Amino acid sequence: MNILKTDIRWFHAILVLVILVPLFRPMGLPLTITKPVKDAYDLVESLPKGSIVLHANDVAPSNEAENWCQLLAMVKHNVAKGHRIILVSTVAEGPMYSDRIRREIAEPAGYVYGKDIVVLPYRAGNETAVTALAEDFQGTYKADYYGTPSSQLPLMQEVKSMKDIAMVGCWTSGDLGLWYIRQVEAKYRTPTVTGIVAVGLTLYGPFQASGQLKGLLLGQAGAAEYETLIKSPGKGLAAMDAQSMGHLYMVLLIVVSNIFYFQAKRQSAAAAGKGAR
Amino acid sequence: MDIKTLGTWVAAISTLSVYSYLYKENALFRAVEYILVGLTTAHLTVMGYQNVYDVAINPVMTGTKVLMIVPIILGLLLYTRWSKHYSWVSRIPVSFMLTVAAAVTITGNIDANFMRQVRATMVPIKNLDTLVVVVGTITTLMYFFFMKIRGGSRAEGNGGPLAAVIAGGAELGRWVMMIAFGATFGSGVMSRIGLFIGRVQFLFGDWLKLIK
Amino acid sequence: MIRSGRVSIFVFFVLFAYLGYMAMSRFKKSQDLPIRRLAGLDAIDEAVGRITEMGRPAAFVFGNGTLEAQWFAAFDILRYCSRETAKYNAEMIVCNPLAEVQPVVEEVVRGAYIAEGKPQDYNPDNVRYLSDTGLRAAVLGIFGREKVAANFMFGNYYHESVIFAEAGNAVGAIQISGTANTHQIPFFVASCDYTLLGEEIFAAGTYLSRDPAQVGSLVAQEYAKYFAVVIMIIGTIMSTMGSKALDQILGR
Amino acid sequence: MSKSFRKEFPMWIGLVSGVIVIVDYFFNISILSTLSKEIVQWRNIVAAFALALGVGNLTRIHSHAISQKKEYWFFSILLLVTMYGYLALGLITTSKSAPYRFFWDNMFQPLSGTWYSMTVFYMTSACWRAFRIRTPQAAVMLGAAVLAMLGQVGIGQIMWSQLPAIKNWLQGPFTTAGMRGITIGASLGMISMSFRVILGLERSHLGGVGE
Repeated sequence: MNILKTDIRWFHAILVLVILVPLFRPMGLPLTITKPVKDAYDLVESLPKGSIVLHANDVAPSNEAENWCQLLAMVKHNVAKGHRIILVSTVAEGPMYSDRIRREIAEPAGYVYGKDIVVLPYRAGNETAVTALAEDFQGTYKADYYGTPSSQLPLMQEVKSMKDIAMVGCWTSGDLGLWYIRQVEAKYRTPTVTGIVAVGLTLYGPFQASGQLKGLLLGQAGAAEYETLIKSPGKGLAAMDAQSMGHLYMVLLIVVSNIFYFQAKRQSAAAAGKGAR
Repeated sequence: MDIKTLGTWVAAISTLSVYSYLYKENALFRAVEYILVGLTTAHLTVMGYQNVYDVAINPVMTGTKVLMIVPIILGLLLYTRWSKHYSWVSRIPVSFMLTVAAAVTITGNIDANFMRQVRATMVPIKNLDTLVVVVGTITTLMYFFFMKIRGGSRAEGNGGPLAAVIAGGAELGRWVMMIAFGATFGSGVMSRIGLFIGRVQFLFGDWLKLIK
Repeated sequence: MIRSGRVSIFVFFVLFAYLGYMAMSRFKKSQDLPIRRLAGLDAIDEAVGRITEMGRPAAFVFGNGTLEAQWFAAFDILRYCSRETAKYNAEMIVCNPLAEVQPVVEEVVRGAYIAEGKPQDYNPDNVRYLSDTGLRAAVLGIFGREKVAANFMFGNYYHESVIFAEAGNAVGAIQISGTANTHQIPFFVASCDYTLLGEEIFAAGTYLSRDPAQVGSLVAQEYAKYFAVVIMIIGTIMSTMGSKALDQILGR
Repeated sequence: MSKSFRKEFPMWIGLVSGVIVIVDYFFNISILSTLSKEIVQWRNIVAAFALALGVGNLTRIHSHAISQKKEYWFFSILLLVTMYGYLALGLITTSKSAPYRFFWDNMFQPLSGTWYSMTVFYMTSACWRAFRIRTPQAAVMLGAAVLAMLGQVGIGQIMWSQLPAIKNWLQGPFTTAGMRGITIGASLGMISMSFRVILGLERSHLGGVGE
């Protein structure tokens, strides 16, 4: 039997088990809080009650598993500290997630729509959309996501420029954070934090190192660390043991397949040697 | 059954149909595949229409920005594609879309991905890390020298000292890239497992209520 | 007048264009192609040979990202693949996630059939618009049902790279890929038979077409890379010695 | 109209708009700046019109499939019904209505999320199949992948406390260097490719027949 030709579906089935078991029976593996996450936490912690926080919410189904729990963790922290929240998006799906934040977190905590939280509609144009809102916030959003004119929303009236924003959070799998660094942080010095998917480290690491980003949440691990800091365990923390086991499984697959590969190669080399004699 | 429960069931069945492909391509999967293509196309079109309405049609109708008639006309010209005689007219908007995308690519790349990257590499060499960055970047770039000077030196041994340096650099660059690829592959695993955990949490939490 | 911070880029851009123009006119005279062969391109011919032999179709799948230069490079490669498949009467299914380039994709494939003198063989049903999210599902479905024997993946790739590459492998397709998105290259390198890395996808079009304008700009790119290497070496030496002068000049 | 006009005119429209955007990038001329902003926005609007071409393409392919009773023609009916049904729903009730949201929340969103999550299975098969030590370079890639994977999760920290540091080192300087080298090269390819498109030297999209 050649194990290298095993039906790949067996490995898929094992993977499901490897992920499922720790979700049912958490093992409590250690979690180190990384500095960029602590920095983000400290920033939110330092803002006074009533500060206006702008969340650029580019959560979509593709990055939901990673960015959504990050954003939730930080919004919970904002709500606990009494910060007022404005949500904007440059992806079409974003406002639908922002709407969930209003319904599921803000309003149950006693937030009043229009006064403490505002959900703004999606704006196309990527970086140009960010430039536009940075240059003329009220002009860019004449109405909110639900069609209410901004003039009727007290919170919108307070934001004259990006200087009125105490902090920007960018939640994305792509370049969104870079646009805010270039268009908002660089021009108005608004403290900016970013939550990105795990593969995004290469993209954002340099900006975190240079101080242009005040904090960085990386993948589910970033969310889990933040949840630990705010002492509100959520989906991010629940996932960490499963992450460990999944990683271990993949490493084992690589190692084991190579052991069998070399064994097979030695055998065929030996067989060829015999044939030559 | 209330609407929320119905929704969860629809979502759960859709999720499982997709995973069924991992076992075998089957009728349930096929149904979901075709539905998804239809649904996405419709969704994009609805969103596109609303965007066009807000940004162009409405301002033209109310007279606040009559200039927006230009993209509307260009957009409508696209549909001449469906006519036999006038289909060449659709090349006007197509050419417009492509060249503007090209121009935006240039402005987006020339500074951020070329000049700034070059400048970011000019760091003082203080430790091993900075040495790796500088040497690694330069040698990786050497891997992308396409002119024959490089091939000449290695294959035929007739390239002279410059070609030998470039060939050596390119070889080193390949090693650096391989480390980068491995590390990136590794960090990708976390995202991918994360996505799957998200679905598992939905199936066993929101749907079956077996995990909290 | 000139925006601050963009003086040096402007000078670079003008020089870049000028060098490209010079190289283009030189190539028009000499017809001597100065670039090395890329391994992945021979594989395209090999793959088309294989699908013809096996009587199974090929698939050409674009990446899911927005319209930018990688798409144009993919169009060039698509044109070559279409001409090859047209030449050998093979079938190729083109999977496109982006509506705004659908007319272009159709023109490229149709043009390839006309160029091969077989306009009657062009089947518009094989050039399929599948929408961005729909693409993933539909490509897996097409792989599974049509049992594609070759799979070409080029362009602005994201997440989907590893799905398509491994699913293509599962149905036994020979796979050739290329993208400049650094976060996806590793998955292609691991899973595909041949991968064009980064700039190679742009060079591929040049090699395939031997078009003077393309050769010219490739030569200009080559000079720009020499420039970058030299600048980086000098700049690093200067900054190690404590001078930021070069960095400041380039930042003008 | 003459054949060359049909070819040249679209090219000139493209050339002029492309040049405006580029000149505006380098020079601060207020009229160009306004125009360039408009052009970029116009492009997005034109692109939105193109979505209907996608609808047209799908309609043609699937009505063929249905009328010719091709294999799987039944699924083509499903596709067309879904597409036109959802389109009508969205255009009549807008995307904010409850019925529209129901399908978006419970079909589009989970389906799309599930698609992304499929990657993990294909990663598994890539790990099993693709990472073979055939060459020394493949060994290096494999080693980096394994260290990076173990270094980013709790279990790796238990196995060896230095793993996170090694992971950071691999994902730091090495990844920066390798990816930056590729980015610099690729950006040049992108610039010259785009430049050719603007100048009309790259024109397969303008009805070029591969001449």
